Amino acid sequence: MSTQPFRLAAGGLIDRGRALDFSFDGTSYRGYAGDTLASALLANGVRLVGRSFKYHRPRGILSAGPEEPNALVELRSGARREPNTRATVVELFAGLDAASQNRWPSLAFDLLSINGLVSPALVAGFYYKTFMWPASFWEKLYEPLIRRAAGLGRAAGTEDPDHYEKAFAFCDLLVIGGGPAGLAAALAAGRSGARVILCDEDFRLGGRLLADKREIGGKPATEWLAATLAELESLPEVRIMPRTTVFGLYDHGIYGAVERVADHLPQPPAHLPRQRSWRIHARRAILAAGALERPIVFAGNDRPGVMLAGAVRAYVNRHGVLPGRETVLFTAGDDGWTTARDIAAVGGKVAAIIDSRSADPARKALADKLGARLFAGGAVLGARGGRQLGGVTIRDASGAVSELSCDLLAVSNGWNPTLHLTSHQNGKPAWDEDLQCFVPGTVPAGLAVAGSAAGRFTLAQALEDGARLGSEAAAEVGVAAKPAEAVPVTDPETNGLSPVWRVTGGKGKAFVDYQNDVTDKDVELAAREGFRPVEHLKRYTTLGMATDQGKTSNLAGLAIMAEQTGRTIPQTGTTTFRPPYTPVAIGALAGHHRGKDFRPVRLAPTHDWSKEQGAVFVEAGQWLRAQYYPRPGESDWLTTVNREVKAVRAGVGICDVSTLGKIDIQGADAAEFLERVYINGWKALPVGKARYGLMLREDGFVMDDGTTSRLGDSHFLMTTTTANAGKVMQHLEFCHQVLWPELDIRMVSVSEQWAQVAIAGPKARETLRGVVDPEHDLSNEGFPYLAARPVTVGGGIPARLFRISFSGELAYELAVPADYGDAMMRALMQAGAPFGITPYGTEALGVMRIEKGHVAGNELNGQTTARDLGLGRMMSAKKDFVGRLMAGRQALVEQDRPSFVGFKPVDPGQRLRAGAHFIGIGKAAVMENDEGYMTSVAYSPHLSHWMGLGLIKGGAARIGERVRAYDPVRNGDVVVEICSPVFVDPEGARLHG
Amino acid sequence: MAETARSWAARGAWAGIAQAGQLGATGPAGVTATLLDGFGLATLIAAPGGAAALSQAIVARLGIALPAMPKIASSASHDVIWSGPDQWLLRATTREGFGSLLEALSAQAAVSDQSDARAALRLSGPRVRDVLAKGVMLDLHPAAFAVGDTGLTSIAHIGVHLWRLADGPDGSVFEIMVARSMVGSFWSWFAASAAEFGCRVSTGRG
Amino acid sequence: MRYSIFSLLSQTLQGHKGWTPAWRDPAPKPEYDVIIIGGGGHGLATAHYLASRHGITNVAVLEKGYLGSGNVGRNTTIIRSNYLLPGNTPFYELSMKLWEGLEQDLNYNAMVSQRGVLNLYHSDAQRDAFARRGNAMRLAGVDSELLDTEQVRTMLPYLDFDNARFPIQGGLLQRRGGSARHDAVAWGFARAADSRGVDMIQNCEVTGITMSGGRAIGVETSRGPIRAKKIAMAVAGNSSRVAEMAGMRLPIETHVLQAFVSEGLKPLIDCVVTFGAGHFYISQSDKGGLVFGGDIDGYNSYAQRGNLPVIEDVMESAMALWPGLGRVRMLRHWGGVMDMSMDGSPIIDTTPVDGLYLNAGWCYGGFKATPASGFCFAHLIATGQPHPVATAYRLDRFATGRVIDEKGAGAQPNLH
Amino acid sequence: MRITCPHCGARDAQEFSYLGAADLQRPEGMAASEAAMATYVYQRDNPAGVHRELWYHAAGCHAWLVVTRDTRSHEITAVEVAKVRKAGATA
Repeated sequence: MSTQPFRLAAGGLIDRGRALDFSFDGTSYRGYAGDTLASALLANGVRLVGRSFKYHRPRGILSAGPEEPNALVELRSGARREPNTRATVVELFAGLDAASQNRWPSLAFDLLSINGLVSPALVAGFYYKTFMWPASFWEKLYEPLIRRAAGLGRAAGTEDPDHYEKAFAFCDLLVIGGGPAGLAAALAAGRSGARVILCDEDFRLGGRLLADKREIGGKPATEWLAATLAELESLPEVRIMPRTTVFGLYDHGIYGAVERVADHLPQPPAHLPRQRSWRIHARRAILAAGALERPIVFAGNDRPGVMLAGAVRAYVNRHGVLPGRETVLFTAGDDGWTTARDIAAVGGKVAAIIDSRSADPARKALADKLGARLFAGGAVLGARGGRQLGGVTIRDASGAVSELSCDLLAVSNGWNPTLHLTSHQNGKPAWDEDLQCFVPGTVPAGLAVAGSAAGRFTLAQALEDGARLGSEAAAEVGVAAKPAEAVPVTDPETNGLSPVWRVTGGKGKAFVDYQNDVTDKDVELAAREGFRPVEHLKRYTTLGMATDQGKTSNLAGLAIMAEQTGRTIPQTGTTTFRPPYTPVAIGALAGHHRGKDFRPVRLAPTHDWSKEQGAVFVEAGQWLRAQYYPRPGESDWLTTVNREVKAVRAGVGICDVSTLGKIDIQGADAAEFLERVYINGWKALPVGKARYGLMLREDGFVMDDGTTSRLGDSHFLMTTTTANAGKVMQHLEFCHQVLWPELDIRMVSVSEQWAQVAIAGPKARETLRGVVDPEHDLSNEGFPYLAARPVTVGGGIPARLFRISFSGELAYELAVPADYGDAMMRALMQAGAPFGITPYGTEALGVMRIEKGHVAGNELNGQTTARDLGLGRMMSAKKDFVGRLMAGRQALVEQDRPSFVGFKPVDPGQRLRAGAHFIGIGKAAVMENDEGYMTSVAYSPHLSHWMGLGLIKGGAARIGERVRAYDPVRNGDVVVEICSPVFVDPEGARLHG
Repeated sequence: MAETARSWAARGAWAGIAQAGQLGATGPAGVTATLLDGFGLATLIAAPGGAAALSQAIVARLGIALPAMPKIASSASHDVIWSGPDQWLLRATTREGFGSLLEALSAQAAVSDQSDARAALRLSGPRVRDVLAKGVMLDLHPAAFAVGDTGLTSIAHIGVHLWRLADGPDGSVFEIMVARSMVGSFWSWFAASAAEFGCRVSTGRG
Repeated sequence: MRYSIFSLLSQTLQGHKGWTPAWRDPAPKPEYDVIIIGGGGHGLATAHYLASRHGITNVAVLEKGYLGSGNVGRNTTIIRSNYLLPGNTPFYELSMKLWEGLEQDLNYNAMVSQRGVLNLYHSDAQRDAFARRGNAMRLAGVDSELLDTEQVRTMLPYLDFDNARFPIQGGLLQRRGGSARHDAVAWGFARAADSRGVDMIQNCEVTGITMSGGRAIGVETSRGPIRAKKIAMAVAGNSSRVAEMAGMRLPIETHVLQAFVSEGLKPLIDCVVTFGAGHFYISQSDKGGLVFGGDIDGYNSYAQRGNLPVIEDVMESAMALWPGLGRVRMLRHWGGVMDMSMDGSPIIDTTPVDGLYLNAGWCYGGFKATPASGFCFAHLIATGQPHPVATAYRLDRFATGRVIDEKGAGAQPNLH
Repeated sequence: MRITCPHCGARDAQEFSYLGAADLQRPEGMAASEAAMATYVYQRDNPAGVHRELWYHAAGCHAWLVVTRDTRSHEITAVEVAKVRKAGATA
């Protein structure tokens, strides 16, 4: 265990009483509670943390926040491995295990760093210009090599063992960022009673107050921070959410946020998710996300040890780590000097200060006081060193070049407002010439921007903005706002800045985008080749496209392009940002919905009974339906299905049909309504009878079919297919509410109320007789085909009985209230036992409907017309109905449209498959000879061969003709004979039995 | 609907899905869930222009008026719950006499029995809103969703109908109704969401 | 200048100082033979093929923003020709063949990568529907293979086979499908067209279509009026807006489609996979980012951005397909606006307005069509006749009923 | 997006399903022409700007709504109940 050589003896917001052991690349280290992985690595003197994307250059830690482009690691291991994790935002925990990435075999010795040697050729867009010859080499050789080299970390790939949640929140005011501006805003609004949510991505609230030594009201700012947090926590309508990143702004005041519930723990405790994604509905929001510091482009600016000055300050003041023995400061403004002052305050050595601005006596005096050499008007030309910064080459105001040795170079070039969320709704930031940065331009309705995020960089401005905007937001949402109290900032603030976008004249690569290895030369090349619009620049060079989304690079890239093309920065373009603000785990946004919980499953009231019977279930849209009921000794599903079919045709079987959509349609105009939505007639249907109905979409193609029964003069019960139940309901509501609101129609789905079972087979009536109460006449005369009437069962339980048949057998459907579904199945099994009653599933159901030539989902595929399906004659010519006119269009009535017939193999031993296409015998298997396709097939135990339904040009006129059923994707090519689609009992004798 | 003794055993929507006991975290339960069963439920839809007459009929029979807004109105034995324009759910705590009530009302409304169509759950406890926030896309803050408010919405891709009843001994009380066929998936969401706070599950009559 | 390994090495020795602009930046001339409205993939491809195949070079491409700023720069880069209907399959297969020779044709590496496109199926009915499509592809001379569960497992062992709500039963694979580098496609066509004299005019927004006697004779633009003998629209996403300038309504709605990319990762997935039980597809780019997407948001929008419900739906499907993606982070998401036609298929046709040609209705499938769209549109503009593989893409097909509805969803764009 | 259902209040757009342009008039009756019906079924204004469109509150009260929304900004300026609108019009 190392001794944390760079840890200061005292100070910092860390808990030195809680040491945390962790490992990086297999070496063990120790840090403290309150550390980030980055601060703990720096405390231990670890400088080299990663390798860059393209050139595999050694990289260290640049920042102390979410903008980090360099220090990306693989965190955790095994199934919990998280690639590309920014060490600067990882909260240290005991046992943390991290590894460097994008290097082989090791971080210190990375073979792909030879890319650096050929790097002169690997300029922006080089791959567009080469790898074209010979053509076959691209995919065989070049691309695999590129792919292997590209990418950063390694994803686990295997199932994520943690779980995730979603949550929804509502508030008057969402405050994004818990720094001084955000805290002041939350306090102002919270005190007035508004419902406030305050989110901060950090695990500790305070923002820059944690990193800077400031005074508020004559006392250390940390005291104000503590008091403010305590008050906020006491307010019942204020919710403070640390470790929560607001990542995106969506329409109408909806914000996406992700809460890292357990990422600071080795693994989530029982009953807690790893992360939770929030959809926050905010009437108002204040963006107080602060600002991100800007690096300077100069040769070697990526050496480990080159660090943002504000980050150095954060490590010193917040984490008690001084990440260098000998510091050089390169600054373009006053802010950098604060870093020098803070280093000196903890006893660190500031060897030199290079201030790009011209000489100034006050600065000279301050440098003297700090014991630092001052190079006013100077610049850092280059940084040297490999895995660790060794020194810098500087140019003074006179142009003289000299060398300084140092192990830490703090760079200060001003800050960019963290305005990302303001551009998520297509808002464009505006250039502020005075501040030399982009500030929020068009800001979405309901959002205000406070403090540094608005380009108001001083602490006084942050506190003032927060208090004012917090009060205003409270007033806007109608809460009696209390006037915000003025909180004086009592230490002096200066904000002078004259930014330096790049320093030319150094040796070696000068990086604009660290993570994607985009250099200033790449930007120049883009300019030379005409990729001058900012989007071309980004896309051609990949500037800003890495995991940091260009947080530290976009502006410098724009500035260099501006310089190259003789334009100003705003003329060159703006920096806009797409959501998310920082990358978001896919699992968090999926929440609970994965595996079996991906989508809800619907179970019939008879499900448990079917399970008890040994059913195999199949996904049928949202439902799980019994597919077949295997019995011991049955070798395959076909054996089982054959048995079930035979049992039905020989005796009786039962099959759950509860899943069909059932819509109660009442009202004086119910019959008229059905006339308009179905192609066939309904007004003449007597009460107590059912009828098959077919409905079209308005474009003339078939939408759905089903049996609808008239329960009363103005009361119908419509059934829909299982798959289309929801769609049909919506369609009917459209027809009623939008097209014909004048009709008295009252509709509601009753699908869930009824358990419904088909009882089919010659013994169906006898079976039913044992279940339906005796006073109901079930004789053929008393309850004829298509009768549909209420009955009672089980001694007075209200039920509905329909004499309808999908199987072609004597058959009924019996519906009982769902609570009795289970009992119904048991009662039927008992009543049918003497006849060998057999439960059957959707497979046997399918076999029997194919044997009878009934159309189902495979035929009702949205591409077929009523005529195609042989149902054209159902279309009434006497009334208007949905789809009537469009069904009459030229192309829908052409004679050679494929239409519905049956098919049987000429060699009865051959198997048919749905999806095969029909080709004339002796014709070439080409598209021009395609005559149609097989829609459904099944093995008929009745016929002892396979049979098929399908659509073929010429249809019924070709019965008796032979064609090929061509199925090359399954190596099938079977000669079939076109036949009637009704394979069993074409006269319908069994139906009426 | 059942009014006389039957030879068939009824099996409620929760059967095989959930049972009494403790879910998730141990210790004092943050949420209390009661699985409701045995209630009568029906959809009533008024004829065009007939809502007032229907409401009068309900007042006459049950002493409660049909809410014109998304609200629930309750008597000791019945609730009427807004479920769409000119549409309500009528709930009775017991199915005794429910069939004849529906028959009587069918002159004023399109009546569809839904007694077996829904599973219902009553929720209370100090963390009840935190659990619901994991699925409900409505603002359930006491000021935004008052006692007697109801909403049709969805949870975890499952359509639900929920409302807030008068506060009980452990604070706010909500009831949720969900389609019977989806109650298994609903319970999977609920159990996962309530586990953080611990949930005591019991059974009761609606 | 010709691009090759030799030019690259030679420029490397000169510090890359000798590269010249990929295209000129000309001012618009007062008149052209052909004006193409829209400097996206299809417009640029049309320009290239007009110049290279038909010798028509007095052409201007008018782009309101920067070249490639439309959907060619916003899509998920997938190329495939796995279509069902005879109106579509040969067209997309022509496109695939053009992709296969694109780099040599353009002297630009668009990084066409035939890694395979695999559509997963999750039920018997879906299998049979895929078989129908796979067989139709074979009949049209397109490669297709129907895989079973075990074959899919061998290819993609980390998918959720064992705990899935909708278990994977197999897939339809087109090995020749894959992806291409989207921006490079636009740039390659632009550079090739420019080299033959086509004027690519950026920041030039068309604000009106000048009519004379029922004929379109020119356009008004933000850079002044320009006359032309023929005016060709290739502005998918905005087709209705431009058509309105000529007094036309189209069978099109504009919808937003979102797309996503993850952080860069080491190679993880070697083909394009589509989930058959939800709206989701995924592949991995040469740079290592997982590129994925799902369904359209489902409402008319020109806003080029979408909302959380679809984002969450995509992530749920991602996790349902591949639970190992849980800790992979989504880096960026964005939206593009598309012409959603009433049958889900495109339009390449003349219009009731003489001299005005229409290329529109690409739904979310425009990228893969880019070469063939340009090829066939150029053919139509140059010859006045539809190209043989694009004869079905008529504007009057909605009136005649000759719709090309791959999904059978009917006249509702947000269901296609 | 949030849509304020006149019945149910402000809800996530996720609760609704979308159909498209709201002001198309279906040619009714036996006298309607095929051409007029084809126009109704297929042709759209598709404006970039204010759009009146139909949304169905599928997860809520099952009402069809006419929402006035700007297709460039997604801003919603009005929501009406379709049934009431039509009933109020001169039929």
